Amino acid sequence: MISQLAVQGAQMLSVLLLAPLLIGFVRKVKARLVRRQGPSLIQPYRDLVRLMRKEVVLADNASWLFRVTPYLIFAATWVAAALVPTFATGLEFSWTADLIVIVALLGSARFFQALAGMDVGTSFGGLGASREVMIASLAEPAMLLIVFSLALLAGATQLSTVAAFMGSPEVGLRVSLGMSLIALVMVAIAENARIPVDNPATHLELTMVHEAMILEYSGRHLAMIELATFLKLLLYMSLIACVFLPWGLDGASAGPKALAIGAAAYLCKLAVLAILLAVFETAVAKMRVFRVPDFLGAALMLALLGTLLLFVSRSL
Amino acid sequence: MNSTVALLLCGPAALLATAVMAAGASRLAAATRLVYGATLAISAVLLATAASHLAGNPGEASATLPLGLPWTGARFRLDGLSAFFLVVVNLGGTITSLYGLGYGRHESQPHRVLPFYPAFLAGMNLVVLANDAFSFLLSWEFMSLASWALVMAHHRDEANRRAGYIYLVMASFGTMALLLAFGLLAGPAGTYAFDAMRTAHPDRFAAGAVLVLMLLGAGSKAGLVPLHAWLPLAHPAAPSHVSALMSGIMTKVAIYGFIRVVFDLLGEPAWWLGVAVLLIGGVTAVLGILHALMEKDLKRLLAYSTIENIGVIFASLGLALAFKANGMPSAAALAFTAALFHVLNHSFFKSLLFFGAGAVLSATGERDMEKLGGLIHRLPVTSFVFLIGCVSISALPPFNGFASEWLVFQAILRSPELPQWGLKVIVPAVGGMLALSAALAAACFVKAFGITFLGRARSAAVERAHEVDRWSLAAMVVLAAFCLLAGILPGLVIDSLSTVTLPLVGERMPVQMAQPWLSIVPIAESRSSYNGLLVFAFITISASLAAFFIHRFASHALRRGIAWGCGFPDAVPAAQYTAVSFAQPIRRVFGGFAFRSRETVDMPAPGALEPARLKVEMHDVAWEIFYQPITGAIDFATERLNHLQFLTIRRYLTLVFLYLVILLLVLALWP
Amino acid sequence: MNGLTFDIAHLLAGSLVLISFMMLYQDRLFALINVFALHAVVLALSVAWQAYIQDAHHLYITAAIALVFKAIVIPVGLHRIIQRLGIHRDIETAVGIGPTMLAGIGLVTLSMVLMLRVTPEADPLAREDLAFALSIILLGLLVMVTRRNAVSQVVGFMSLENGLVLAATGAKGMPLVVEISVAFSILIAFIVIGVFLFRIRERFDSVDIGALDDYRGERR
Amino acid sequence: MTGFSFDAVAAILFIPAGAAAILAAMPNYKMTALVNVIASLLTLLAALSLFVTDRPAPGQYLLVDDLNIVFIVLNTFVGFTTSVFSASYIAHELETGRLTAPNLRFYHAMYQIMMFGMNLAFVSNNIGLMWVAVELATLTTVLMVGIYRTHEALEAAWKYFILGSVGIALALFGTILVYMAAQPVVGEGTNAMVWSVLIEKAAHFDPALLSVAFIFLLLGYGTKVGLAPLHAWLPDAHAEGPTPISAVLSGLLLNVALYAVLRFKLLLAASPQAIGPGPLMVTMGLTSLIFAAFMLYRRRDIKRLFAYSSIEHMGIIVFAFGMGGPLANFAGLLHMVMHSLTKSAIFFAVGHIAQVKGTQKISEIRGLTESHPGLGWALVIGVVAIAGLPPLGIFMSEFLVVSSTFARHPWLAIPLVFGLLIAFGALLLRLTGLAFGEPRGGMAPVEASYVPMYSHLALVFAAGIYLPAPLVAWFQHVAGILG
Repeated sequence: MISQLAVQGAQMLSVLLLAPLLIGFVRKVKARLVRRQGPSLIQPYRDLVRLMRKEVVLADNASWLFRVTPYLIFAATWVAAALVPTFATGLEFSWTADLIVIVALLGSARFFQALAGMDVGTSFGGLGASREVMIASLAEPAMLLIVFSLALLAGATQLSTVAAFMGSPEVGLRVSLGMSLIALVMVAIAENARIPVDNPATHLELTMVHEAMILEYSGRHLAMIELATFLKLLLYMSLIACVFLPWGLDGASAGPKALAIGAAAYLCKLAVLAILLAVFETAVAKMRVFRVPDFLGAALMLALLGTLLLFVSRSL
Repeated sequence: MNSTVALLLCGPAALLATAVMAAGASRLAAATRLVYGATLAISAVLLATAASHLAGNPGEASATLPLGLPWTGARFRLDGLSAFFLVVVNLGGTITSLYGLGYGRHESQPHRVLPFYPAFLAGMNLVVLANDAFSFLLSWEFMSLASWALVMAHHRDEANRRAGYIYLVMASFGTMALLLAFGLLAGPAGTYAFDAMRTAHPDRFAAGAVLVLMLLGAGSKAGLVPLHAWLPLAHPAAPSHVSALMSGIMTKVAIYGFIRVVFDLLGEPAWWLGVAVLLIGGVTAVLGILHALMEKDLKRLLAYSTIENIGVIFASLGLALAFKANGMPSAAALAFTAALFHVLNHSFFKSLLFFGAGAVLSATGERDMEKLGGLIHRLPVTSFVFLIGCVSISALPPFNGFASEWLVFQAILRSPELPQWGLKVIVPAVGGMLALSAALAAACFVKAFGITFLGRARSAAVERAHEVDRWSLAAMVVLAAFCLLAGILPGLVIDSLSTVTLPLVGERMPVQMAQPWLSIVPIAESRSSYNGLLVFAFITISASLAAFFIHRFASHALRRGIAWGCGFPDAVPAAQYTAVSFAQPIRRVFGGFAFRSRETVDMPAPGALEPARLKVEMHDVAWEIFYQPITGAIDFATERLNHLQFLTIRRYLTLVFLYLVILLLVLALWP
Repeated sequence: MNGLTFDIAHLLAGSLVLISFMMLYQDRLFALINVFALHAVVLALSVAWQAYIQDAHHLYITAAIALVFKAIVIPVGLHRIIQRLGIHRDIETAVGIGPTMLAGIGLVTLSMVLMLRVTPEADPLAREDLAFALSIILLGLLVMVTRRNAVSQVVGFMSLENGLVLAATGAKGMPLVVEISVAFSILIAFIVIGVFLFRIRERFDSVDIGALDDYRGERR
Repeated sequence: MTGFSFDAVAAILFIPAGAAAILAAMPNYKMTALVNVIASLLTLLAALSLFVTDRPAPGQYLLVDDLNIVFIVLNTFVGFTTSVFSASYIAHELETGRLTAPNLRFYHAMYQIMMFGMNLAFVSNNIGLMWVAVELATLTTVLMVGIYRTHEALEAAWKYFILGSVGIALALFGTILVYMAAQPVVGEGTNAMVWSVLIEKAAHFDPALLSVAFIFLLLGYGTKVGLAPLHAWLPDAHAEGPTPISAVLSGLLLNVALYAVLRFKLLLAASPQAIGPGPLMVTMGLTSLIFAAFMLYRRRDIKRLFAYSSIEHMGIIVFAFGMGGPLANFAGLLHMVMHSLTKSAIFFAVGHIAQVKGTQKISEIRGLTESHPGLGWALVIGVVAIAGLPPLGIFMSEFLVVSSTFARHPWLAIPLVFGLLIAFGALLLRLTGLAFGEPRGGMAPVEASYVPMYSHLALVFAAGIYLPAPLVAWFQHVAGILG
């Protein structure tokens, strides 16, 4: 019991600490890929600390909602991230929320972010919010359909069970799984506002989505939101990792050795995924905002196809 | 005659008495307070009775009055289902009356609202209690009639008159469909008592016909696409608290009618009946919420979102039917419980949202979101509870909307065990539709709240606005509390629903309140589980932790300044995103097939001074496909036949003569 | 009954049908009225004959009524009206004579077919009479339908009544009630028609219903 | 001891006849109106006494049985309320000078003669006598329709008269044919016309003759029932006559003709080889229903609108009786009673409306619930009732007709429901215009009393909620008679 709580706590802290590092790593790799030195790995930590120290400049029109939102976003994302098995499955609190809940938690984070974007009443906030909800309205169903197909396969929406099942030998190579993987990756890219859907580095009004929503934020609020976005990326990577690369995962009740192995495996997976992401982002160009629906529509179709295939194949 | 039923029947009687009294005294100053006070008390009593029956013994009690259809009598019956819906109805009634105590004072035409409001409540109560076809239809149509009168309350407005007209015509269309359905169930002998119908099982064809007729009848009242056309017109036309009743409660009464006939009277369904309900439900959900997204009138937006929720409920009812038909009672129980749970939740947050809209309306006199904005500064409490309503209806944890939708998804995940291929293919597709509609709902209510309450004021009306009276606030706060409670303690609701599901689908969901930490586990913990309470706790704890740490260890300095906006000079409020522009990206994506929408931009030549114009053309497809042809046909027929009014006497004689000759010929050729 | 009486009754009834046909192809008002007078006379004869062979003396009254009112009073009255209204040289058939005659023939056959389905047990005389009466009624209606002019419609209507009288008298031992009611209805009919003609005379410049037709219920 | 024995039937007949004679002689119109009311009231009481006094045995001319008591009581009741309404209405007409005192004498005398005719038609046991009575009633109404002497009124009366007298002729021929059919079996003389005798022996009548007879009777009396396509006189007669007469026409005269049709339907039903009356009546009923439903849409005159709705409802009733069977017949009877009460109430309301607004044009009447709440809401209730919405009486009958029909012959229920919906749409459309919106037209208050109107509506409402057991039993018995 105690040990499990400890593991749970360790997990919560570790995701919190790892998230900036992951971002730093991605940025570093991207910089190297274009032959630049790039900022140091721990630059994101520095940024966060700096932002926290700064005072907050609040627009005259900003309401209480605007000031509460950053903490809500952070909390929702953190809770979600804490429930995804990273280096061990079967965490103490994993049963409080299954995959659907995790998706929904991210959804509520987005909900409030969009509202905050509209609160100050500048045109950019609205622009960002409306684009964000458009993207979400396609990404969320796709994500849910992916959840469906996983759940149908593993017979559960409980992440630990799913992970355990995917680790077990009985799951062979399946077309539908491939489809779900591709769809999941596409959704992850969209959700984390990465190229080609959005560009986290841009401040060009016409193209930005996520940045437009948080345009009015500054100081500690901005820090919270940034941290939340870092966590989100980590969350999706660990999700892909624990579902599609479930090796080295073990129950939280297992001994410290197993856990150590799990942690090591986890770090490797993260590194691999981060490198892949960086390579992908440097390889492709950002697409026009109204190409995004097609991109996500494809994801949606893939996910649906995967689910249908499963339904049909299970009956054979 | 059972005492509980007797008590429950006294309620509507008292309500009707109130209505009569109100008709007499409606012009008195104190009338408003008297009437709403009376309805509040009566509904509260009814609520208590029904709730205790639901919580206590799940037994059935019935009573027969020597009224209505002579040789059948007016039969009434109280069982789990009707008790549950009585709770829904009277909870709505109680809180709406509470709201009305304050809101009713702003009413310009009290004598056109007060008499019909209690009658409307009485009608809904009686529908739920009725136990024979005649009293059912009588109460059903009485309910429509009362609500029609309420829609016509502000009759000087042409739009309202049109709304009322379309509403009542559709309502009587629905009644006719129900009438035919009951005709089939009753058989030539005319056994109109539900007890008799229960025992007599119609053949497959008749069962199919009944289901279709019920979809037409109950569906037209509940607002299934394409029978929804009246709903977004009529619901907003009524005074806001009545809109809340119509949207939040009356649609549920329609669902009750559907359940009563299809699950209770019809006996064992065929699986393809479920398919029809599923598909219609899914389509309704998606189209309803898309329409809502395009709306810029706050109350119409809410009305359309009602259509979406009705779609969700029907989809999960269809799922329950399919499971029931395939002898999977546990799965059926899951789907059925999900549907009922959503019924309850929707009655909470939709009433809450309409109350909020009413508050905005009475504070600013505006329903058009394009003229609102920044109300969060003027109406702090209203905006807070409205926000809770938005979060709940957007199915976000830890609020109640999510809990029920989560159950629906869990039910969908049971579908691979279904034997039929049709269902195998359709169910996940419908699941996708529901997921889509859920996401769109979130978008829709970001828009609803963001445009109305956030940003800067778009009209002078907003500056003058100030917080509404305490009665209204109390009603809204109570509902918000319910939304949260039902969200974090779903197990409580699910367990109390077991007495409803057991007799209808022959199984109940496992007991939830026994679960550790009050989490809900529909099938097995290894499979799926959700704990609203803990999620709520985690979020609050971690949020406050973060806030605490930062304010403790980092800066908490704060400076007010003008908005940054990428360095643009402070623009006029008109430069903000409007409701229409907010919906534009989604319209680009879905409008093509949902509304056959087309955008035309005429850009003046460079240097020309006239403004560029963006014209958006959208079609209400359902209206154009189903309604316009009918009206056109009627128009044509009347035009043609009308000539018969203008014949000469000789021609009329010719008609008589020809008719005589024809009849004689028939006779001559008679074998 | 012996053949002769039967034949005479038959002859009279048949000639009534014939005269109805004559009415069909009259297109002058005066001629039409004269033919109707003839119709009435023959009717009177046949009724009288019926009275004789059934020795039902009350039928003589009916015969007298027919003779006096229909053969004399009404034709004269109609002549008056026509002269006063100055519509005596109207050509006023709505449908061509030819088609009308064809229709008439069709109607007579129809009534024959109908009545011959009646079981032969029924009194043959009654059967034949009924067949003729039915055809006279239908022909009367046909006149009303094919004429535009109020007067000729009245005439058509009365020839229809003649058919009724024929039927009634043909029915053996039909109580007096009926004859009286027939006469009474004709009387009422005539009075009211007269009243109306006069009113109409005051209102419009002719009895021609065409003038009435400018108003048809609701003005468009 | 041989004391005075009260003969209700005689009273029903002689009170109106006597009153007519008196009224014809009375100069003062106020008195005449009063006498008219009193006479009608006495007739009503006499009719009610039929329940308590023992019925006379069916004679050669008169008959009282369960079937016609329904009609008699309804007839005298509506006759009474209408006379009350007419008193105030006529007074107003006199003020506005549309009618003169001599007109009124004539009017009231005619009113009583008409009541006499209708009562006679109901109690007559002799098909010849019934025919005479129906025609008497018809001709009196013809004269009353023409009473305003206006262009339109004379038009309507003329049309009514011509079509009516053709109907008369057809009905008479039908009657003769029935006699011819009966004569070989029953023997010559009056007996062959006594209904109660005929119905016993009908099985042996010549079916072919009976069939032809029924066709003529159906058309002859059907003209007065106002079944399409024989209806042409009805809308104009309703629209142009004095409103009390419109009320009586819709509420009563149509029932008289319907009653005649029913009697002969029974006769025909008793003879197996003859054509079934059911299909004919069902067809005519549906035709009238759907035709009238469509005609409702383009009406501009408020009285003509409700006249067409009478055609529609007669269609429903004839349909119900054509369907036959206990449920449908019960529904038919109930519907007939409810329609008489509701429609006359509506015409009372329309009369007041036309007088305060000074027009019958629908387009010129708006927002009645605002300008004249009492009147406006009465109209709303009336139209809601006539459109077949609960909790009013017609809903019950429509409920029974539709559901039982659908259970027995689904394909007949579809057109029925179709017609009902079309009619509903039209009525509600007009109602929305009349009762709601910005008030338009005269604002003067109504000085006449609403009592007749609201008493009818109250009855209709009560019947919609609760039918007393004896009434039900009795209706069921009658429905049984109707087979």
